[in-house]
Amino acid sequence: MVELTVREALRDAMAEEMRSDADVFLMGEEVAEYQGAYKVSQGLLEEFGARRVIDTPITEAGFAGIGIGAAMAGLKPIVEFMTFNFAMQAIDQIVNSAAKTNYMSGGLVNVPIVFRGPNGAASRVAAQHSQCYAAWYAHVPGLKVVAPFSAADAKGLLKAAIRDPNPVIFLENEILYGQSFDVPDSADHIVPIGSANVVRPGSDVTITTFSIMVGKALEAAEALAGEGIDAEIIDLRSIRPLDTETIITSVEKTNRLITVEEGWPTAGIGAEISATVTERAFDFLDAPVLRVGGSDVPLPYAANLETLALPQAETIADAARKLCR
Amino acid sequence: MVELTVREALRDAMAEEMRSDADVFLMGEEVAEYQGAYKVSQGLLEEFGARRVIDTPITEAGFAGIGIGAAMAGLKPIVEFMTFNFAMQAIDQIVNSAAKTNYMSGGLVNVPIVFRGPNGAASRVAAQHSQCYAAWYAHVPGLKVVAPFSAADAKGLLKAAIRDPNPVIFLENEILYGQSFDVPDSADHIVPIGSANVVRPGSDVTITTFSIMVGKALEAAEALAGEGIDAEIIDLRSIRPLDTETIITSVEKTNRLITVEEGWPTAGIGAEISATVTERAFDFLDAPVLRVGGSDVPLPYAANLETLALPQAETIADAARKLCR
Amino acid sequence: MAGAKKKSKTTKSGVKQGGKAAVSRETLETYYREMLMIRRFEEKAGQMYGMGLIGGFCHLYIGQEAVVTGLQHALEPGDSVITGYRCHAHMLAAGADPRAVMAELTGRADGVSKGKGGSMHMFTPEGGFYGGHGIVGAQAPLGAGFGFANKYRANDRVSVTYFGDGAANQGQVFEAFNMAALWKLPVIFVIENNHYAMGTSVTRSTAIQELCQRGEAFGIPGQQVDGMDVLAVQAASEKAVAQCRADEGPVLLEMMTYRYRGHSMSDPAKYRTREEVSKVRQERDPIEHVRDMLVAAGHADDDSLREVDKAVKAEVNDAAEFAQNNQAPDAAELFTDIMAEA
Amino acid sequence: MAGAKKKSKTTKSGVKQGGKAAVSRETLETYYREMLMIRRFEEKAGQMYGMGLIGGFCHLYIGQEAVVTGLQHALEPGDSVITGYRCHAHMLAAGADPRAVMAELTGRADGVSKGKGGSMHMFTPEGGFYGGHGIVGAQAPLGAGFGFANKYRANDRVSVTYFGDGAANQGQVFEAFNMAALWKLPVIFVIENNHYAMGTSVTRSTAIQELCQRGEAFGIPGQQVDGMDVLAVQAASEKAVAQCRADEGPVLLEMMTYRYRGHSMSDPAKYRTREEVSKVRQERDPIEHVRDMLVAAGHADDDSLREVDKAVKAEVNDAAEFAQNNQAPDAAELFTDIMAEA
Ligand SMILES: Cc1ncc(C[n+]2csc(CCOP(=O)(O)OP(=O)(O)O)c2C)c(N)n1
Ligand SMILES: Cc1ncc(C[n+]2csc(CCOP(=O)(O)OP(=O)(O)O)c2C)c(N)n1
Ligand SMILES: [Mg+2]
Ligand SMILES: [Mg+2]
Repeated sequence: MVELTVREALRDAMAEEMRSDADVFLMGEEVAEYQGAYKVSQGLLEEFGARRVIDTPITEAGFAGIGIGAAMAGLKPIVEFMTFNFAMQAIDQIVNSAAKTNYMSGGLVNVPIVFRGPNGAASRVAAQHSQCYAAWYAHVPGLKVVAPFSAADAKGLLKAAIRDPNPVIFLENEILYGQSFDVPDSADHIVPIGSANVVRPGSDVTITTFSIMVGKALEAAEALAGEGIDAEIIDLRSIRPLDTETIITSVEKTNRLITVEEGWPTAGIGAEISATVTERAFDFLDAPVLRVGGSDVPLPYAANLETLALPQAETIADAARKLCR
Repeated sequence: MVELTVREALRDAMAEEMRSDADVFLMGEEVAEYQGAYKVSQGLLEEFGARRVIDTPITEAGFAGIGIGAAMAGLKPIVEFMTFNFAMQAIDQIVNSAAKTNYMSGGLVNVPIVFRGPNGAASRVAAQHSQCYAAWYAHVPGLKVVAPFSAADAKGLLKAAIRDPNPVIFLENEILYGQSFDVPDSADHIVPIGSANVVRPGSDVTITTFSIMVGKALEAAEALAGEGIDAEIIDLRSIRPLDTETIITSVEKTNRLITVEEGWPTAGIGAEISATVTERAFDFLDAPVLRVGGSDVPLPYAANLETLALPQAETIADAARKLCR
Repeated sequence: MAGAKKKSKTTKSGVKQGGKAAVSRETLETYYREMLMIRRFEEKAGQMYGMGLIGGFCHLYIGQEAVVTGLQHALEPGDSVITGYRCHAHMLAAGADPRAVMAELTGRADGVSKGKGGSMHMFTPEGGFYGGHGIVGAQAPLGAGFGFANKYRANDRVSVTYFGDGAANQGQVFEAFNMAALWKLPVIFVIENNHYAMGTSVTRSTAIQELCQRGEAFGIPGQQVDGMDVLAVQAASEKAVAQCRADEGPVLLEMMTYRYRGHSMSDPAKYRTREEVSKVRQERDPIEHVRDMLVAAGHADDDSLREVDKAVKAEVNDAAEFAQNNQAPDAAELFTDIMAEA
Repeated sequence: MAGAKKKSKTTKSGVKQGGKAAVSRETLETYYREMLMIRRFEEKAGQMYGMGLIGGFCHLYIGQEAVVTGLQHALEPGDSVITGYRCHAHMLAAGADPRAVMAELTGRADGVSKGKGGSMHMFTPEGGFYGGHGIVGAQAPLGAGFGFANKYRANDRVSVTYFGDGAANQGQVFEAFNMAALWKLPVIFVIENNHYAMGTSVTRSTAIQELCQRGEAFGIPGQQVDGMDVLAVQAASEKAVAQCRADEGPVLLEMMTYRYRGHSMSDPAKYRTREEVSKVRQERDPIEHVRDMLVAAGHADDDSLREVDKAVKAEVNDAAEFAQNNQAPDAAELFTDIMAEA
């Protein structure tokens, strides 16, 4: 094990895959000379040169499309969006050109590409820079969607994503970039897409969550433990495909479920999990599934309103208290 | 009452609002001289002239943005997308510029605009032309989202949408355009956004649905009635805000719920409704909520596969049989 | 073009360019047969649509045959081609089996896309053709991406990226232009200017109708070419291909052409007069043009041409026969090909 | 420009254009005060950001003051202005209360957007300013939409639509150009070319750096203007405004300017040398330029200028004071303004 920040883990994942596969390259705004707007690509230009680490103009539809075309031609592009908010400019390419082509071509043309970048709220960057796209992308067949929390998962999942022959949406979190975790010290460390991780076993209530909210859920679990509520925390890691087996196994044990996400609740990931568990483990539920999500508002800038708008450890703990009463 | 096709009802709604409010105009591809790609704007150019019925180049981001700017300036644009698939090109404008501005400006700048056009599958137009966007738009605070089934609702809701001071996503259905319904014969016929409609009362199971699937659900209810299953069909009409009161009242009576939609199931409207009902009426549910949705695949072209991919009356009836066994 | 910084010059060669070099009998015969094949294939597709054997949208290429035929002859194996939904002809030009193309149109198991794509979504990677895309303009960055891949691999392959006059207004086309020029990607952007985007004529979609100039501000030289003259198309394409292979950056060709049929099978085409259409058919038909050359040079007469026509028709009829009788895809296919396997 | 069909000519007037007409003392004094106000305001915002009183992204306008100042003076009530996230100066130029602007930066209840928008999202419809938009390039169609509304209403108001050199590559900008030219919308597109988009210089984002030519292919005449010379800006703007008011269609102005600070507060700006920045500051500073003119003409001396500075500083300090002490928005505000009420 080595201690790495999420930022370093992501960089290492890219560097390792680029070393072992000459078809892998990175493109995006400020990824090369600037070393990444959030310094995720630190050092890559130096190691791999301008042929494989490519600064683009601010034209998301264009360079996403170029990446997809290059992937159709057999390369394995990593396309960084400075944040996923800007990927809305390119979402037609992602959905119509990347996600649907393998199917539409009867399997003749696949699109091995990774779209990555920070997703969701950062710190006080307001409504246009803070949207969580997990639910939108999870909606779309033909995509895989992952959203790691720890550096180990960030690295292992990104390597899996780069090797995947399909388009993968890789949702990072800006606030997590600087957080450190233990990471297996091996270039073979891969986390397969599609498996959730029980990061805290517990018996009273299952909490499913992903990305930065895993940390908040763990905090909540600490507080709850002191009150005699033993929460099991599932880090989904993969949003599509969703590891429903792990979730259902847990609910069969705890009989209670809270879903936590930072994004908007309506037709969100929590809704999906609630509906799935209701369909498949209805008789195991002792109480209604509760959803904790971001407030149903465009994210405000003011510090106090932002804090109120996003789920906090306390919000999660409160939901558990309510459910386990 | 007069009998009108959905196509005519939509046209009449626009014409009436344009007659009574000089700030209302229609823009989009082929809306003027061609009379609409699906002839929805038949006759409008003739009546209102090229100043108010405007053909655009094929540049969705551009003309959606122009519409939004004009709305910020106080006009009341109706922006037609030839289909909502093409609105993905403009979705950043719709979400970031239209939905979020009232909030970001602290209420100083609102955006009274309607985005309308066919949504979902038509007949065998394959994956890139058949996506249902109800779940995506419903996810976003700052938008209203409606999806009428009948001509009466199409007319009443479109008039309400045009008068609404907020951005409204108006999801039509190409196959419904030619279907006829009774429509109140009055320019005052308005259907307020946010209210569902129980189109068939029943006692055994609640079926929530919208748009073209209302017809399929009614068909299914017919079949079920012969088998002693009395289904209550709720036409949601408005997807955001969702009329949860009507849904819950119904579930409290029937104790069973099936959600039906044409779109993909993951994080769909069915998921939202299932989660909401589970949260708020858990104790009234005698069985798990079942979701019926489009298959989780990009829509195929082949006739037999397309039929399999989309919910049919039989699919819905089967779900009800399963649930009411 | 000396370098990307130099302002590129756009030339408008008009109708006569290219068509003057001596062309062999064999070449002319090939063009004739290939263009006729496209036309007859499309006519048959139109009939089958009318009979309900083909569904959804179906965009025919009739009238534009010279463009894809002339261009394809400037290419070599390893070059790639991409276009929009009006793609049957591009498939045939890329060497796809007419049976499999027609079976895709009928949505059957042995269609090129197993019946899942239909008229708008066909691919034949073997022949270097990568679709068949339904979103207007979206193929422009994709095609630039093929150019990117070639540059990345430092081979001398080119990417031909077709789109329409309507698509030429789409923002992402300009984004693709900018990056293609900045990175000197070997891409030939081809505007198939058939004067209409659905019901909107070029004069109604833009104030400046010289679409060949659209790349200038980014450093892409443009050229207007008579797209009804297969020899002019071929000559201009050869030049463009050579420029790309020599690593001199992207080129924009505006092919002036015309579609005889409606935009798709459901378009009554009331936005233009019958006279307009028949004038083009009579005066500029690309197939008649080659036919005339063949006859004038003494390479062909009515009889020999009738033989060609017969052979082409037989092939088309065979494809149609196959496509009608081929079975529907297995129900299980609904859930295959969503994801590629590693 | 005689008509939309005629190819528009782009002029590059360079550094000296416009600055030669006799300018009154009062005008110069006004420019000086207004530009200084912007600079001091931004400096204060930078300090407050450093103190943690302002959060998120904060993009300062320091160095570019002449652009917004010169342009605003060509406008009249009823004209509208829109820009991106670098918008504090545009707010002040539009007459917004510095207290309310600064309180928005600190995210407080009496901020112009009630603290909900922050640095990037400010609006003052009263002053004709409509934001304050965070998505690069998205304001271009929006600004064209204001032009559309004016044309629709057949008034003679103009829409000024600012964006950056980086934004000038965005596809939707060209879509807006095309429709603005096609419909002859009264829009002045203003590229604030400060040579960098974040860390990417114009030379690295496009092969052809004459951004003023970007509208030509659509029929929009362009002009390069010395954006460090408020008089040049004002003169070019007057001309552009007159053209729009006369219903002659859109205009593109490329303002050659420079930002002294990093892209946002978190940018170390390693992509350029200190020397590059200080050379511009020394040789082309827009405020010094007016100051020199005032002194040379005998309209001002060190003392009088010091008075102006003092007054400006007092106003800025007052705003800062207000913004620091203003209360946070009420928690209930989280759920207001999601929807406008009928
Ligand atoms: C983004 C988008 N908008 C609208 C459409 C609907 N549409 C399909 S083809 C077409 C016209 C395109 O015309 P052009 O680019 O000239 O190509 P042509 O059909 O003439 O070959 C339109 C509007 C679409 N498919 N995609
Ligand atoms: C669509 C989009 N992509 C990326 C960003 C991130 N971003 C914000 S400002 C900026 C640079 C813009 O540069 P320019 O247009 O030159 O304006 P300037 O900042 O110099 O005023 C970038 C890349 C964004 N906000 N929107
Ligand atoms: Mg065309
Ligand atoms: Mg800049």
